[in-house]
Amino acid sequence: MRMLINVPETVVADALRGMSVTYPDLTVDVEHRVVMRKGVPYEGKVALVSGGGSGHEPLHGGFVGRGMLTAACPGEVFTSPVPDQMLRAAAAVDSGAGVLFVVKNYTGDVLNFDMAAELAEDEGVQVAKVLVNDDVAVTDSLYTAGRRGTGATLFVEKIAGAAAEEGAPLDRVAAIAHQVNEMSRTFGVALSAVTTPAKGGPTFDLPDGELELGIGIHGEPGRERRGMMTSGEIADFAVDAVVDDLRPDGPVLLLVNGMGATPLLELYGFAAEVHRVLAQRQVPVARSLVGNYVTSLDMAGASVTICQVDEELLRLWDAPVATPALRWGC
Amino acid sequence: MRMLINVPETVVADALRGMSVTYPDLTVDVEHRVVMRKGVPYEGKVALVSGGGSGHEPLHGGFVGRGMLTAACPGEVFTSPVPDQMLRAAAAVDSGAGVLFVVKNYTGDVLNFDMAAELAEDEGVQVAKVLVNDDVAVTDSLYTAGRRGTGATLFVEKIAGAAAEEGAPLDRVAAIAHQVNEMSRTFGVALSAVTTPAKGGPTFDLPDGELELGIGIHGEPGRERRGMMTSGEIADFAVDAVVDDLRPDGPVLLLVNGMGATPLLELYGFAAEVHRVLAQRQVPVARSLVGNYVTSLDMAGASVTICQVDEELLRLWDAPVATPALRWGC
Amino acid sequence: MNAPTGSAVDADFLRRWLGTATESIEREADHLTELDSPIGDADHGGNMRRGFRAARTAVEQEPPDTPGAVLVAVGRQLISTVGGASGPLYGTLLRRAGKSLGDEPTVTAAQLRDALRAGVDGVAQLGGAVPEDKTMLDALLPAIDALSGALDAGGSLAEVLAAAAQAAEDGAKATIPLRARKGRASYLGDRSIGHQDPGATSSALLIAALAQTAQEAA
Amino acid sequence: MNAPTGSAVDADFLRRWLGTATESIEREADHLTELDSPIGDADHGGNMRRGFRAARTAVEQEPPDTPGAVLVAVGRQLISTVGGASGPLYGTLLRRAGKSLGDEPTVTAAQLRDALRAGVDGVAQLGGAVPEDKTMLDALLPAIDALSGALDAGGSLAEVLAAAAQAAEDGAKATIPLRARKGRASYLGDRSIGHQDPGATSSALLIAALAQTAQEAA
Ligand SMILES: Nc1ncnc2c1ncn2[C@@H]1O[C@H](COP(=O)(O)OP(=O)(O)O)[C@@H](O)[C@H]1O
Ligand SMILES: Nc1ncnc2c1ncn2[C@@H]1O[C@H](COP(=O)(O)OP(=O)(O)O)[C@@H](O)[C@H]1O
Ligand SMILES: [Mg+2]
Ligand SMILES: [Mg+2]
Ligand SMILES: [Mg+2]
Ligand SMILES: [Mg+2]
Repeated sequence: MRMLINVPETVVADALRGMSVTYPDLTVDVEHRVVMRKGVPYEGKVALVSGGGSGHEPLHGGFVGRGMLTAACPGEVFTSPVPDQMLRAAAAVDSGAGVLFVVKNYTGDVLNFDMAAELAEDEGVQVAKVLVNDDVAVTDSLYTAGRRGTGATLFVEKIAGAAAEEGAPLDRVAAIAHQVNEMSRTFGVALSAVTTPAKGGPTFDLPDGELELGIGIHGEPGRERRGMMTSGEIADFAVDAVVDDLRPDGPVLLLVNGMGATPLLELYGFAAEVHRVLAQRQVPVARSLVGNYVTSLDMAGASVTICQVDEELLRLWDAPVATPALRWGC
Repeated sequence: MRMLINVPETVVADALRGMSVTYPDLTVDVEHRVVMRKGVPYEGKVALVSGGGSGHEPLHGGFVGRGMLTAACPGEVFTSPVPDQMLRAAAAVDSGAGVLFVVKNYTGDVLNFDMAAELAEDEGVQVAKVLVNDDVAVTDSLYTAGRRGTGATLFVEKIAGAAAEEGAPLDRVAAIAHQVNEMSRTFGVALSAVTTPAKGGPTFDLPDGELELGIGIHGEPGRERRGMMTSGEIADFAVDAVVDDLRPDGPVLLLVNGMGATPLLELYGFAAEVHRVLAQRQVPVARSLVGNYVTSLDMAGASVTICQVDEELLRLWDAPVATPALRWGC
Repeated sequence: MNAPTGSAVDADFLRRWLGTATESIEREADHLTELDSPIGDADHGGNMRRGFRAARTAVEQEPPDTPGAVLVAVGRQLISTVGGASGPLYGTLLRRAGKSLGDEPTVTAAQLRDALRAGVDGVAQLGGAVPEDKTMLDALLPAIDALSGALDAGGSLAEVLAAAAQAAEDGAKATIPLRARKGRASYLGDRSIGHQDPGATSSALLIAALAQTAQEAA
Repeated sequence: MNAPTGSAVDADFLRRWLGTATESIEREADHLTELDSPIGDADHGGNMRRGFRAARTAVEQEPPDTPGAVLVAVGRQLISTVGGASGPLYGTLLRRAGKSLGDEPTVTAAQLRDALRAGVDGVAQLGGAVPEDKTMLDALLPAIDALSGALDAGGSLAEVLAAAAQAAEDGAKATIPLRARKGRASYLGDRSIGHQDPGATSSALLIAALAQTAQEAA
């Protein structure tokens, strides 16, 4: 157990205490597990509330702030939050203009946010939802719980957040969020399993020198195991997977995302290979982001997300954002 | 070998290719291994050049940009760069106002930067140097190579970079850099060894459930090995080490730095404990930064750096900065 | 027709069930997490433990006085403290079952069966799973069928619940060869085959706790 | 007094040394990195290999025609390609030695000894280490002393270099019980005891390559 923790039971509360002393622009309700932008509700502005299991930091708490999320609800490690949290967050941030729930497509997240939406509407809060399901490793069919929400969450939260910041009404913010999700695809690879605080050991066995293709962000094994591949071969595989599925006919945003334990040095090298393959596939990259944004605790590996953008989405992507993990233009 | 690489030999070049396609504000000379701010030299402005072994990303390349470094020279993994790189960088960025070399105190870095300084001065570039040596785990005596440069490097580069951006002359920028170093102390802890691409396996053996106290950022073992401690106990130990050594009598900047593979979730929890101990020791925290900034590839662990600041240093810390890894105010 | 002797279920019975179930979950938490590792995200044991601890504390602090109210209270606590897929699903199961029992101070085994059936229907509706999807339903549905069958055969409360427990356990084991079509395990496709479903396993524990409560009362 | 027969060192001799040394470094690179793991940062083998490969290529492409020029060229390549502590130190060693040889087309063993001594003095000056600090000096200094002694005793080039090689190897081994006071290993304090210094080991390899070159020429 190579963890920097007190006891597994307090990991999330401890982290929230840490965020609360680190970010003066955020209000962190440690007891009720809600991270909020200071000074909300903002008159007349649509609020964005997201959340999910912890262990994916900086997602979602690190994306709270001007031009992105209004609040985030962290659950236990890899466990979606409970409806009480979303309800509390929605009630606190709603200015009357309504709240968009950004929900990653996992059974737990969907069920808990659905319950919260019902309760919030009972309390007079207008709620819209966007389901993020960008992971092409999962076949979206009757035989699965549907595509997982992973890297595209960052694109959805940033771009819809910018629209809300500009004063767009709820249905417009929701429509933009849906559009971003529709235009996004992700494929992820793990080079090691993940160790959760509760389990204290790796959640599955991945021998040195093998990798899992098509992993999610919860330490689940992928669809396929292979012998070690080079960074270039992995880029070929991942980019083909997302490009073949999305078939973009215009410029894309690119996220080369680290799963947590892969050094930035390696991630940059991987980004170079991803750019190479995208160029070969004649997909122009409008903007590119490389780093650990949607992580899986101490898992080694990376994911590639592309999102095809029109001028409007690109403008919203470039708009100012000031959160702990994403910051530009202000 | 859980690495996302092509071959060990090209790791640094691959990473530089990746940075070059990711950051439009940087000029990356992949062949000669220099990362530069676009549009240099800036008329009349002092330039800051740093560098060191690779494997500590985002240090130093991720700190190149407005208000921080003008150029960075990445060496091989954990190997200081060669004088040719610093010489090339200095020649490219010098506006005539001179260049400050920011050098972490390792024999290799010191010797190579010294050679470069001599050569640069031969070419008519005015060079000043600041040696960063903040690591209290090493006794600074005749019996060691002296304190290592670690987390304080970020403070030195940010604050001296802000002074240069304001137009301060070389001797003033150098004096500020020295002051920041003088007022900074770091202590680090490893929960796992590091795997270098060249070695392909852990550089030392750290059994699960043990930790190394007083580690550096090159995968060296620390001065002492212990059985597992809680996050709170580690914070007690690390904060005591830096506070006892610095004995601050005013507010400090705090850096709670991840070594690479420690999840942000854990790092936030650790930051909470560090704040607790600093409060107990009656050290006020003026600003606080939590994240993976001065890393050691895939090492799990963290370091604590404090830097006592007066009003001037705090103002320079708050000044706008726009680099890949540190960005605010613009 | 009256309920057979010893078959009356009151609030106290369900409060005792809650104690037994919580202990059983505590005991088996690591095992549930273990089951959730190869085909899930290694949190099911922790989720169930957190929920049942909270439920027991809530019920101890303000003991509800009807069996329906006990189940509703437990369901509400699970929804408020568990999260994940299992929180809303088990929460719905128990709230629906509790509501279907109404305000009666004691209920018969048949009423309990009908209530559980209503709860399980709620789970199916909410989660959209069908039999053999490798979910908790694969323990719950056979359990209710067995309970029903035993009841029709005139068994005592202890007997019918023992039959239900046996069926639930068999149902949980029978998830091993299945390919998951719901929940996280479905992401694995064929690689989900060969592992027992954690939710079906916890369902079997909860029904075994019912049987044990009845047996201790008998 | 003339140099003994077979004792003349020319550019060709040192170019052959460079080839032998490079092969030896290639062969031992992993071992050097292994030695640099417990008390350093696991890069010494890679550093030396990178430097000697570059030096050999440079010298092959533009072969210098005096022994001094060969050493200066190798030293310059090491400085430009190695980095770390060993790059400037070995670079200085060879540049100083080369410069001290001047433009002579052939030099005697005594001149070589003096040149090496000048180079080693440069290392001591640059790095500030003294004997028993557990550095490359602990192989280099005994080697030069042994070379000097054997020379005074009238040995052939092959003999004096063999003596130097033996002393270097013994010196490298003798670093094992030492506590490091320079370089990265010094950070470890007492924990540096019990490990052989990587730089002393590579120094021994370089001097063994000199001895081997002389032996093959004899
Ligand atoms: N759609 C569904 N319908 C019924 N049960 C489900 C469904 N999805 C998941 N489950 C059950 O939930 C269990 C997992 O619970 P848990 O691990 O607590 O939540 P999560 O999957 O969110 O981590 C599975 O083993 C399965 O029995
Ligand atoms: N101050 C010094 N003087 C002489 N030799 C030194 C000194 N510091 C280090 N060395 C030598 O350098 C070797 C390490 O070289 P290398 O691993 O290539 O560089 P680095 O220590 O920068 O990683 C040590 O084993 C030691 O022999
Ligand atoms: Mg979960
Ligand atoms: Mg090194
Ligand atoms: Mg689970
Ligand atoms: Mg080394």
